[in-house]
Amino acid sequence: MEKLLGIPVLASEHGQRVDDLIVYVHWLMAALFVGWLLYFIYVLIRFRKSRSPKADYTGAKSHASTYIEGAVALVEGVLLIGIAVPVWAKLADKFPSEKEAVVVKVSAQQFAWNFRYPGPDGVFGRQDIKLVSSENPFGIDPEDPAGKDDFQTLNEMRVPLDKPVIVHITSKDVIHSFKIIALRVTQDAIPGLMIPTHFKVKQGGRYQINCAQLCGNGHASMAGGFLIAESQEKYDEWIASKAGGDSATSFE
Amino acid sequence: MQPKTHDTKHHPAHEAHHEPGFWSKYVFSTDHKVIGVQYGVTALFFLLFGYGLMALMRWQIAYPNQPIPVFGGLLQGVLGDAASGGVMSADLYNAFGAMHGTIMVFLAIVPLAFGAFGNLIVPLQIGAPDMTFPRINMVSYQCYVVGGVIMLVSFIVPGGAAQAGWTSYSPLATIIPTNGQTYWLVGMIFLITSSLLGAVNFLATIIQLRAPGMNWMRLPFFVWAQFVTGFLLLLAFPPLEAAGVMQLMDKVLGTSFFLPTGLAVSGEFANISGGGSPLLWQHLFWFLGHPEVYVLILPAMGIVCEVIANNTRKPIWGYKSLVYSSLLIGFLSFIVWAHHMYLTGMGTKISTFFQTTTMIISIPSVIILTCFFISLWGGSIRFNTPMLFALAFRPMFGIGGLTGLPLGFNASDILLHDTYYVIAHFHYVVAPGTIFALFAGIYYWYPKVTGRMMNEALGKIHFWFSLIFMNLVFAPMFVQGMAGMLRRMSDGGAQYSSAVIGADAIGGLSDAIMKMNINVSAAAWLLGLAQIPFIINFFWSIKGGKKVTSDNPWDATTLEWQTPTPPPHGNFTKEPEVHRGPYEYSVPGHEKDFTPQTEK
Amino acid sequence: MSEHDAHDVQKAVKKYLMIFGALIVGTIITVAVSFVHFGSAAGNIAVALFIASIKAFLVAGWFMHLISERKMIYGILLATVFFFAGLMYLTIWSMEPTSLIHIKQNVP
Amino acid sequence: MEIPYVSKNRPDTGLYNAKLGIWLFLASEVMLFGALFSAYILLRVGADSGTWPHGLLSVPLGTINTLVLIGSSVTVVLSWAALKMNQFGRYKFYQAITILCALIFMGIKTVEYRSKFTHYTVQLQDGTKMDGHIDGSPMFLNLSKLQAKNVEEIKFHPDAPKGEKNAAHPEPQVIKTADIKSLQSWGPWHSTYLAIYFTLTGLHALHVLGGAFVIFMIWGPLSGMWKTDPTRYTNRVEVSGLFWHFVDLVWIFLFPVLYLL
Ligand code: HEA
Ligand code: HEA
Ligand code: CUA
Ligand SMILES: [Cu+2]
Repeated sequence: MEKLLGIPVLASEHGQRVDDLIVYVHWLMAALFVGWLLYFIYVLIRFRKSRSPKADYTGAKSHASTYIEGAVALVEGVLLIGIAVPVWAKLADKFPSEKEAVVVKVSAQQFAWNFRYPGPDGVFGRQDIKLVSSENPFGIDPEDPAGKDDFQTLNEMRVPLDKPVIVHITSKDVIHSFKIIALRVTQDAIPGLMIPTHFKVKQGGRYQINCAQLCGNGHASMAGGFLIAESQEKYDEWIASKAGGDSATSFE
Repeated sequence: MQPKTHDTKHHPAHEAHHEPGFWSKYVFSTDHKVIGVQYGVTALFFLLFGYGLMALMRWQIAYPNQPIPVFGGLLQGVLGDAASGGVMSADLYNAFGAMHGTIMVFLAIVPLAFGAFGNLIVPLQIGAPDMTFPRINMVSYQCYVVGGVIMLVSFIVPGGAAQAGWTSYSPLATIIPTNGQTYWLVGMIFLITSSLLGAVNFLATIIQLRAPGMNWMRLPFFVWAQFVTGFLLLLAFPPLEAAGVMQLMDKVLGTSFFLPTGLAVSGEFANISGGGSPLLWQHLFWFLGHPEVYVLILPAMGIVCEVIANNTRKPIWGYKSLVYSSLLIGFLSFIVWAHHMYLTGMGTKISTFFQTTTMIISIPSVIILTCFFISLWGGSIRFNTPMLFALAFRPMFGIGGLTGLPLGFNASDILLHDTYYVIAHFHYVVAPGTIFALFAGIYYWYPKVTGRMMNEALGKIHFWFSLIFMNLVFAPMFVQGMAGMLRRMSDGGAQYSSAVIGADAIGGLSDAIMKMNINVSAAAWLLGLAQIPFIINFFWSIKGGKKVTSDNPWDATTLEWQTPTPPPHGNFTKEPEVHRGPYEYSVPGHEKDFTPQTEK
Repeated sequence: MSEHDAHDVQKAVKKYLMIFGALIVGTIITVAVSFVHFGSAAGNIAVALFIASIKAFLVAGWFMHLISERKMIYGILLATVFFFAGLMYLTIWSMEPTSLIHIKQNVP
Repeated sequence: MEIPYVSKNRPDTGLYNAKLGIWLFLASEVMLFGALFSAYILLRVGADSGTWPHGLLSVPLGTINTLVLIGSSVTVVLSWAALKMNQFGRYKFYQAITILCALIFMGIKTVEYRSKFTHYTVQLQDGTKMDGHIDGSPMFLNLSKLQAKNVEEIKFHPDAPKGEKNAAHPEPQVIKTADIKSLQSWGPWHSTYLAIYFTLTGLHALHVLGGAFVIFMIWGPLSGMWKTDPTRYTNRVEVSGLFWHFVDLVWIFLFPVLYLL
């Protein structure tokens, strides 16, 4: 079924459950569709006017349909309780601790992605929404010493493999949506709100970041963003190289 | 009941009316039948217009940034820079996309399904002389026209029409520098007013004007469907009206209902007070938006039900379940809306609530479809054009409805949200679903309105080509969507293709997926061509169609066939009295295979 | 109540005047109470809305004759109340900070 | 056939057409105002703590308006009762009071609106912010209008500091246009509170105007129907009355929510 549906490559941990759900639901849909379709064709042939000149007032007497309806409801219930709710609960509630995870802040803008890393000290400097401006998409407070080693990148996000990643997503202008297809991650970036989500990448590579929400005339070309998943060593090197100079506001 | 054509001339009571002049007969008429026809013709025009927008967009999707042949020059002439060189700019694409959605939903399908069919058929089917409030009925149509004209005018204002999608999400809708958005909002307020007036009228008509003996369980299912639809419109539209007023104030008066603190957009928005909430708009929009989709489908189901009963020559199986299911759909449709917002950052409790209600609401739809299927069993099926469309409705709605399920689970929606999978899902329900049902209705009731049949041969050509091309248009979109192709891409996703981002990048769209764009577009244009037999048939049959030899050419049971053809002012020559249910076909012991509701 | 004769109406008029009095008293209480502090903002809101609801009930019940209306209208209003409650409650619930995974941005 | 139940009740529903129609319409109105109330609650709950303003509106004026509307509601129902008892003169009298009440209500509303439109917040280039009035009480002034009219300076009367009773009004100041960073009257753009206040009360005021207009038409120009079809005329009065009560009902909620809380 997976092949048949053409589900794209998967590279995140939680994504497996998402794909499972998609596959199971499609089984249910296929069963219903094929079943009814066969019935449909049969009936159309069997009860066409030339073969069945006189209609039967009562029609079908069987109650099979009630069982089918019951079964559909049951399967839906099972998928709901069995997969959908737990997956969501994990994504929405069970955040890994910030200490063990890589934490990145994301601010979308027309039409690019800004990323902010806490730098070697692992602590973000203060942000205030009132300071958000065209040049300062995160509203960073330049006074805060904790922010001295923070750095920003444009359209380039890097994370280490097999380590939990927490992203805090916001936007400085309109609503965008942070979508990485291979990681089964989608989260709207909404101005005024800072929304966290988390994932773990299982496979190295360069992943396309899509903007999935209409955000203006550049929406289709907001395709410059990539997430690069690499080994911990390479990642550390990158962090070091970034945090080295006075890069608090350095843009790639 | 005499099966012969009534001759209106023989009823002097109706001759006593003054012969109204042209204006009051065709333009400012308060007769529900004239208003119904007005609605119908206007809505068909908008349907064609909405298709035209999409046909042009499909060029841009298939061949991004290449000049549009033939129409490109025209576009440039009318719209100027937005189409310079005959190439559709991203702004124009967004404008066309937003307006395609708006026009199809609010100006084509709803007016056709509710305004036109409801007006024409409901009073006849319940045995009423007219709508309860004929004058309000007229005003409702006029509001619709005004709203439509405002929408059309918005294309040529500086900056072009609304560009933030039919969903008009703030802050984008507020920030985009075009007055088109303001026109859109004002237009919507007129359209909403029109629908509200219409809904009050329909509900009052169905409640108050049922003929003697026409109790609730003898109503044709079509009337039930319109009844529930009326309630949805009545109670779901006002919140959007409120939201529209608020967005209009954001746009014109500089308020911040939907604009949060800390927006960094150039110019005038620097000074706004802030403190608003973008999500509030989404809640209010989808509070309407979801009931609205059932407004699109319920009348269609009603039409399908009438046509099936008539052409299987047997009662509908499970009439009561149909009625209760549609009522249940009506109720539940108000508490599922946030399934359009799963990815806005919802907690577990809320999203569990909404996906549970979403799953529950799929059950009555399953029941309705099941009833339609089982109704075929034991029938004597006539394959005329209306029946073909009504039959095709089922698997098409089936596909659309079933693909609603993976969207309804929040976890699978993570992958599918905002992809072409969603586009394919809802087009299967509204295009081959609702539009086919509406075609069925047009072919079915045409003789009642004009006194002539539509041509069967042309009808069948229309049907088969429509069926084939509809599927060629929308089925590939499931594949594209599953592969991650996003909607609202003004270049058909070219920037995300592997060809552009490099084959090493994971998540690009493969060549095969990109090529589908071209096939889909070709199918979409051919789908347009397939409507030509219909358009010819529609106009030619008014004068050239085969004359009906009886008031009841389909041998149907419901009341609309017990009136003269076409029905005179006041509809019935004498008050009908109802003695039985709506679908008494092939009643055992009766000589004819249909027993009209008026028969004892 | 629509089919009543003059005598019924005469009686009704007295009732209307009594309700008028009640409404005035209600208004005065609302204003007076707003100067009292009920512990929390929520307390004050609850009290004010409670009084408003009573007043609304009086107006709807007697001035609009709902008390003696037939059940058709109850049906319509019940449906409306249901959807109204759905709209209010669900939107508010889904945008409450505790139901969301997001936080307002100015909380760092 | 003619349309039945125009003035008679349909036996099984117990309603005539227009009465059912108005109730359906009111149901949709409930949803309209309901959506705005939801918006109000959300904006208020969502506001940063301490930023939601209190006491911007005049409670005495609001109270008077509440009483005026309640009064009109009573005269509406009394006028209908009078018609039921065949006392046309009484009906005329009561309904005249209703219309008068509507006018008083709108008059007071105008005064309230005006006081907001002539109230300003000015922010200077150095960051100081002041609320107050401008000499001559102009409405809807803002910085670009000042600049367009080449006004060099304005005379500003700052408000008395809030919360202190009997505090003296600060001295009026002369402010140079060049020193002003922003100047805003207290219209809907000023804050989300004022935005929702103007939306709710503005929409309500439109309902008052519409209702009063209909009542007036039935009372005056269309009153000939009392002679030709008294039942239908009485029904019209009842239906317009139902609408009027609804308008009153909305205000019963608006008043505490906007003025007192
Ligand atoms: C008429 C219109 C219509 C109808 C009826 C439906 C019906 C349903 N819709 Fe759909 N939907 C839309 C129109 C419609 N939708 C639109 C317009 C959008 C997008 C808006 C936008 O974003 O622009 C949308 C989007 C949409 C989403 C949001 C997706 C996203 O943005 O990520 C979701 C999620 O839950 C959803 C779910 C459902 C469900 C569960 C149903 C259920 O009610 C379906 C129930 C039906 C069935 C389960 C079928 C039963 C059939 C059988 C049992 C037999 C089948 C077999 C044969 C026929 C052979 N829809
Ligand atoms: C009821 C709603 C409805 C209907 C019927 C349709 C019908 C069609 N839609 Fe539409 N569509 C939407 C509602 C609808 N759409 C919405 C809401 C969106 C989302 C917008 C957004 O993103 O904001 C959308 C978006 C949308 C997209 C995605 C655009 C994007 O995301 O960038 C595409 C792409 O192919 C598309 C294609 C089509 C096609 C090919 C049809 C065809 O099925 C059209 C078939 C119609 C005809 C062929 C015309 C028939 C004409 C007649 C019969 C006239 C006869 C006249 C006389 C007799 C006078 N639509
Ligand atoms: Cu950013 Cu779409
Ligand atoms: Cu929906």
